[in-house]
Amino acid sequence: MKKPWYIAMVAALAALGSLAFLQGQTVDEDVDTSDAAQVNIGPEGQPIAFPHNRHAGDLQLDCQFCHFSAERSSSAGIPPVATCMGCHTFVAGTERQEEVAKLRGFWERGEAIPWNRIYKVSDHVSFPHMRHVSAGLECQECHGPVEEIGVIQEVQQPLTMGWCLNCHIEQGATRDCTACHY
Amino acid sequence: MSADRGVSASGAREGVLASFEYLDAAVDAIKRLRGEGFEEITAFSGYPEHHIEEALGYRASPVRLFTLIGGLTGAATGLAFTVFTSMDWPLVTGGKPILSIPAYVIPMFELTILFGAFATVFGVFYNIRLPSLKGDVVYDPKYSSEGYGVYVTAPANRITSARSILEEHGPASLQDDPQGDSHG
Amino acid sequence: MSEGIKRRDFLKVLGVSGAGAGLVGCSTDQVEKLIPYVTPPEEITPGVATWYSTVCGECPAACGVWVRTREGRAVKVEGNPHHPVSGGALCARGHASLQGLYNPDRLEGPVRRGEDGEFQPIAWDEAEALLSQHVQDAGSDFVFVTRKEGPALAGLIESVVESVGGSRVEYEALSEAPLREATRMAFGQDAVPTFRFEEADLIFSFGADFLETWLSPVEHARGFARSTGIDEAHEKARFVFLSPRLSLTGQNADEWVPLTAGSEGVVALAIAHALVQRGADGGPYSDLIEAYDAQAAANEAGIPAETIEELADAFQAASAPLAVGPGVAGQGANATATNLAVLILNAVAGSVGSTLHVTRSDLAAPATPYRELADVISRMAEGQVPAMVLHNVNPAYSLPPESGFRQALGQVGFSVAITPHLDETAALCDLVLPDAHTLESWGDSNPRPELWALRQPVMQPVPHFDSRSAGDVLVRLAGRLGEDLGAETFHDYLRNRWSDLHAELGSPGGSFDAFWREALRVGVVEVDAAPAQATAMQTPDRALTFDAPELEGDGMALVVYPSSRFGDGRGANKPWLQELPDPVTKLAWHSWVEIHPETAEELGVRRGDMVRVASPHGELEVPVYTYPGIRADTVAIAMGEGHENYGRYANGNGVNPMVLLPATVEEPSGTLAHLSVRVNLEPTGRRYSMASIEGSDQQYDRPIAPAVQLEELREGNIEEAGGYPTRQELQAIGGFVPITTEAEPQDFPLEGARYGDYEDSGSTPRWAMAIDLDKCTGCSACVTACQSENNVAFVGKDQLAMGRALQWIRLERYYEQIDSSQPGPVDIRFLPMLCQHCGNAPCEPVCPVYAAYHTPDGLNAQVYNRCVGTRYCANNCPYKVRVFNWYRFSEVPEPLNWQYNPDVTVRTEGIMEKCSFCVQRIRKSENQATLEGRTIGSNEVVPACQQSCPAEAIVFGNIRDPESRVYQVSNNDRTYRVLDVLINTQPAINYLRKVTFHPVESIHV
Amino acid sequence: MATVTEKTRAEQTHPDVRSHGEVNADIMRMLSPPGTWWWVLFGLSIAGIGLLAFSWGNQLVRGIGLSGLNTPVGWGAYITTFVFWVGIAHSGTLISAILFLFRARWRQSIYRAAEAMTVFAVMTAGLFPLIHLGRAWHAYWLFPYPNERMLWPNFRSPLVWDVFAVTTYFTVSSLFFLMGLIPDIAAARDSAEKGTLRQKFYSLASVGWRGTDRQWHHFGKAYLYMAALATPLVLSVHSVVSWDFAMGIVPGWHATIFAPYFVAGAIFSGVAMVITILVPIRKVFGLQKYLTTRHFDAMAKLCLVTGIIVFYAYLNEFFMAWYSGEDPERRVFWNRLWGHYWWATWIMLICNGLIPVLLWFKRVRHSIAALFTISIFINIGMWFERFVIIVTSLSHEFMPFAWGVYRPTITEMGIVIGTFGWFFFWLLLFIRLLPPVAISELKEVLPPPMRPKQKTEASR
Repeated sequence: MKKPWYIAMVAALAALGSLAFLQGQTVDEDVDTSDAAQVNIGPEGQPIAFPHNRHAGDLQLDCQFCHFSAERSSSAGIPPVATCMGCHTFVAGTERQEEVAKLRGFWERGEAIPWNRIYKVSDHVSFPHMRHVSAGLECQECHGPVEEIGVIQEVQQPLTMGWCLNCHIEQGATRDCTACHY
Repeated sequence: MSADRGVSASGAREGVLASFEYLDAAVDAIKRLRGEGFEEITAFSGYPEHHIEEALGYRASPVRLFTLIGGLTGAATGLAFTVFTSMDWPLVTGGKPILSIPAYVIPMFELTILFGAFATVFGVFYNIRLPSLKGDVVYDPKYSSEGYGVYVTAPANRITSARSILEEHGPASLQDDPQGDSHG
Repeated sequence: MSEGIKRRDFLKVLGVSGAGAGLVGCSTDQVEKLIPYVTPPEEITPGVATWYSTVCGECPAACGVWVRTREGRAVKVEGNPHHPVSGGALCARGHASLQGLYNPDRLEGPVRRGEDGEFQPIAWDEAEALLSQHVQDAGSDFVFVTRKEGPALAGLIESVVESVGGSRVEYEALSEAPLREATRMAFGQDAVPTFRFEEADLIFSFGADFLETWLSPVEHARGFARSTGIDEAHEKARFVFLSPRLSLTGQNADEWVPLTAGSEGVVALAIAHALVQRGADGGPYSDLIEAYDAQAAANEAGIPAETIEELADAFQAASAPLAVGPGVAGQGANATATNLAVLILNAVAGSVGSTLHVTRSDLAAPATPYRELADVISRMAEGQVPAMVLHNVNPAYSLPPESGFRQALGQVGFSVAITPHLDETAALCDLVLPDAHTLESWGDSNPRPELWALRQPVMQPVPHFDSRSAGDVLVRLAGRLGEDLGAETFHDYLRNRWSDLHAELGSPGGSFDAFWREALRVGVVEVDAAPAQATAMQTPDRALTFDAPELEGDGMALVVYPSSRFGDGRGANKPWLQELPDPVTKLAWHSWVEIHPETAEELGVRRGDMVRVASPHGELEVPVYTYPGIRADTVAIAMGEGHENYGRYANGNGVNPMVLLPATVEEPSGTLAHLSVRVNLEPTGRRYSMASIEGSDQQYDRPIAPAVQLEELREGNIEEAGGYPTRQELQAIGGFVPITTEAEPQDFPLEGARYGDYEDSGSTPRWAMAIDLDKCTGCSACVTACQSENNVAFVGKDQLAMGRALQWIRLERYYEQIDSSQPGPVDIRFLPMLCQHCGNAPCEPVCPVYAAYHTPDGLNAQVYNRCVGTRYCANNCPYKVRVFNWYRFSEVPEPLNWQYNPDVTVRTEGIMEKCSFCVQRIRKSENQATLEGRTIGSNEVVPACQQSCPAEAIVFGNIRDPESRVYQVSNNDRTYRVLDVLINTQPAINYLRKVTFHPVESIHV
Repeated sequence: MATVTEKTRAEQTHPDVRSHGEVNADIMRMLSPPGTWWWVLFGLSIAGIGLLAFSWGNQLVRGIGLSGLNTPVGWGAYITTFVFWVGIAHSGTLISAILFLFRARWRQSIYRAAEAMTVFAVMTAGLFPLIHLGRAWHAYWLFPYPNERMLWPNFRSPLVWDVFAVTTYFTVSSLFFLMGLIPDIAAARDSAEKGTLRQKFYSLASVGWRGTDRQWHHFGKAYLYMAALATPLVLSVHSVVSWDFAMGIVPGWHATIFAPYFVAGAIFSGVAMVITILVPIRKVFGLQKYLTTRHFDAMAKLCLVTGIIVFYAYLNEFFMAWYSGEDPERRVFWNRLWGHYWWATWIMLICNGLIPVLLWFKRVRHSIAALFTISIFINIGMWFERFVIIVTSLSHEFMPFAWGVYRPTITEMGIVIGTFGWFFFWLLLFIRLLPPVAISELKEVLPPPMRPKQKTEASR
């Protein structure tokens, strides 16, 4: 007789279920993504258009040459202006020399460079860089192919808990909550 | 009862709807009709009248199967779910085992009831073919307040005898239905 | 998680020198700034703490401390283990110095009183010019009032003052002058003796609060705990407290002799007399002693004469007795005499040279007592003081109004205050120069002849405040006055002085630069201790009256005692100290008057009733705290509260008892007599909602804080003596059988739970703690240490009164025996109650979202960001150690938030929190261990409470390791676990019973 | 078939109801446009909802600290009222399901209202777990849904049991309620005049019900199975709620008696609330024919029985506390009687223990006014029972030093009172839009119309 209505009923239930699941797959709002994936500053966002691809890519500079504390501290470290000047006192840069000029300006004014922070996990998460570096993890695993990107303006990875967990499970690292949350 | 039950004769079908004021009249009429071999009968009443059900000779309703299966599904789901989530990310609380089965009995129980109830509702609607807003069913609004209706369909050649049987029991009113396929 | 202060805000301030400072606390929706250094300070690694050694400036004891800084900000103060005074520990006030550094009420720049009488901002140079001008003009009439400072700064002040021929007054509200004077009279040494509590086996304190405020509390607490704490040989020193009121120190006594206020001297002499009768040598004081027989003294003190005889017997029997006191609270009109009497008692008992040492003192000139300030005040009042500087002193608050200081200050031509923040005195001055905080400035200290320490800035000055250290100001002032100090800055001046010292000491450690660097690194320089001298007594050079002073007025004797939290009141604007429940009364954020319950009954008042306290000199209204630890004829009020103009956290809290006191000068020491009036109490009929954390002071025979008598302990039958029989339950078959529990704290988790991450948890550490209640003095330093380490917010008076205190440690205090009517044993049990990290934690299974669970290494974890705030865990916690963020308490005014520990999440509203066993320190050590390719050591992690405990009562470590200290300490007859026998929670904290000398009535649960 | 014999009026539950048609007429009259009193009550309940919205909104913005809760007492007025409403919710399903299984003839005319009350009471109770949360916006974390963080709720926690029990209870009792409504909605549809909005609404809601034999047959069976499912459910729900407390180790909570004790209490308060609500309805709509004294008599007896069980449980608790010999346990109960909250305890004992004793007397049971008054006392008493259990126990736990006192605040009172507005809002809508008395089931207990005697020989 009139079957369609309850077929529709079952279909609706199925739809609801899958909806719930899909919702689950997406990032929850309580994961503080305002600090993570969402950060996207404009093209002129960084005070100096620092080309990672030039330094890390072409020049093959080691990441930790500038991010000096990654292997011994929970924070990777932002290079002091002095580090930049180490080279740029002599190197005026090939193209876009005006950016190097900016750098020197900061140096002469004795001013710190107000970089915009791109990579950041929520405040209730503590991420020890050194543990991951010493575990032999490549920087690119989390930071993406930095050596190919010019001015870093948005994160390459979700930086969400599930994303961290997947790696921890694959690597057999701890799943204990207080490894990151305390 | 429903048209798909009993032997349905070939040819055009007609129907008769009789309204009775009194319960026993309606019941007797139904018995007579069935005695005469009229199987396609629909009775209307404003409340569940077991005399009519007896007269129509109902047997157990299949709804109970829906309930049973629903309940069992619920219990299984409850157990599987609680166990799976506990193993998925094992965390010790209060020095208790990862699998604290006694605690899981409660979600199991609640899901049993929940699924059982849903299945029952689904079952009843399925069995009575509702919801249906089909307007062409022979029906008289007054049945929901008082009186009883007996609607019988038969091949054109036998419909007159059905009408006479109904008349014998003194219906309050009698009306013909040329379609004869209007069983609810 | 926290909308307020985000941990990573600290990164933003990396280059405080640069633009970073302004960016702290910018909300999250903005793109966050990363501010690198322009040139990197070599010792700083972002994310890694840097430690600086310096000297605590919160009280004259001058403890050596280490300050932990992160990205250039001081976040934690800890005792410097190399420093003999602090010995690695620190008191609550020391911890709270950070809130002085980051206090939002600090002056933002120099201000001058304008025509309209309001303060107007003024440029530094202008201000300094103004200062030097007036000093110049004032010439010999110039007065410089300062508190007790380190040698260098004191010397600098001296030379500045001398350069114009002015006079310098050093004023400390809490003065040890009487002790000093008595020592001079008795031993001919202008010195403060050192007391070796550690070596004593019998301690008499005549009201000296040596665990709270008296001289050097942290040092004393350590020595006291070491001697009175039971040792392996089951030996422990005995402590008798003779005073009308039980202070926190008194609450730690084994016996209490509640004598009348002021009669300490005669009792001390009577005991000495009894000793002489027993054959001791009275020395030059024999005749004096003769005059004081037990009966007379007993009558005066209101105690039985036998008591004095018994005390004398005990003192004689003791191998290393020690008598100390009186404290500031006991400083009456006979303060010097009383001190002298106690010194005589020590001398007669032969303690001098063993437990009490009188050594040549190289201390900077002694704090001149009130007498000289009084002279200055009279000169001020007569308008003979054209210019004066008040440096970090607050006489307008800490002197009785009768001293007339406020009015006199008005008569001063030009008054200058050098202070970090406005206070009652500065508010009356014409010019206020914001001094740098002690953690921002250079200096030195010489607490003992053989001990030198350097004070160095631990961070750039807090950028919110345009302050200059008094030293720098004075160096420049000297320059303007034409004085050549051979130094541009105080730092240079200090170096010069120290190079002289270095030469004087015979150039230890080679070059001066090396010596200097080493001094900065270690934080202390110890030179060969001068030999203890002059243990022989001299005849007194003047007659003294030892009898109890006649107290002015009628009614009950008023004891005004220094607060263990605020000292003389300088700590009052620090929320941590306001929030810290007073160790004795467990009240916070306000004042109270302590009266005996019987007295209260006579007056018809209950705890919390407002009463009017009236003395011949003034009156005030204050709520009643009924306290069994005070004589019925005595009432007591603490100093420190009742500020009018000291900042948002101090103003309007409580009362200042000084208004009740006359400005009496005690002779011969010339200090201010605190014990001098009687007061009348009169109910006002009003109630006051007291901010107390105390629910009940009784244990109701529950297995909470048991004790054992020494004899019983020695005989090994601990169960009978206040122990608990093993629990039994009635079973269908077999009748009563013992309840089976896993006995050992290392048994975690249960077999059934060994799955997943817990599979190998038999081998991982189980972090556990041991707390020796026989050592704990209840000083509450751990509470503030924890608050500072773990970003525990403060909630304020109203919230605390509602029962919403957030501290992770609650120092419970239970009365077992306490009787003020006659001398006898006193038994008060202290119990630091923090999360017990139970193996069978009741809080964990009830959490619907796994926010509370057990980690494989045995921690009871609380995942803040998962918590939804059902509060079920707190309800189900039998120890009631879980606290809840009812509001966004963590949002504090700038720059208080600079103190937040970057390693710990700042909690926002609606979240449960509790002691985490300093998990951040555990993880840090694990990370370090992993980098070094080793496993974490069993004693490697030191939580904030253990680190801070002056009594060394707390031990933390991995209890699965039999080599660990926590295992060895816990492996003791006295070990028990709170409530465990009742509810089988299997806590990870093992307490060690208190040991008493008197019988403990058995507790059956 | 054997002729249906006439009954004497005395034996009938509804002696004054003459014919089936009369029933429809009377009940449909209730659905006619409301009078002023209804608008007054409706306005009041709207105001209540406003109060609720304001207080709760304020609390959401400023923080849960607006409540009077503190460290020893983490649960207070909110959880008290939660348990109160869940308890109220129990009589409905009890009357509709359990009495249905017991074939109690007096349930027919009251069960519809009771069931509606159940649904609305659960809707009200369901608010409180949200209200009392520190971070209400994260409440959905208690539900097991697959999420990016791979986290699941803790099924060992009684609160998760609660989530399951209460949501299940709400769903099932709503289904039960709506299912039972279908034939009556059909009746309403048939009586409403064509083309009106009401008629459209009813014909939609009646999903095409015709009252055919087949429909009645399956419907009756399904109804039976639903009742069979709902019966253990109703007993389980309040047991689970009681385990929120009994699973805790708090002295005064940790008792094996709690489940039956709470279930009895729930039915006790629920029936009382049914009386409280039915008395005015009966008066206003003149339903004396359908709600006879024998109905109220039966409900009063139910109250009496459950009341006795509850009072026994009180005494039993005190005895066990003494018998346990545990000081914490003993002191909690001593404190209940003589401590800071003595007044609450005595209100509870008097309202729930003493006053119901009057129900022993037939004269009281047959006096509607007396029943109404008593039922209100019982409602008050039962609220205080939960208050006493929760607050006095928490305020006097194991650590004497941590004992504390809790005082409800304006915000809490506002929310508690506001939820009554919320509850009556739905109830008032219900009695205006849907048949508040079960027409079809009522007819089951009426004598069916039979042919006058002389015609009966037709059936041989």
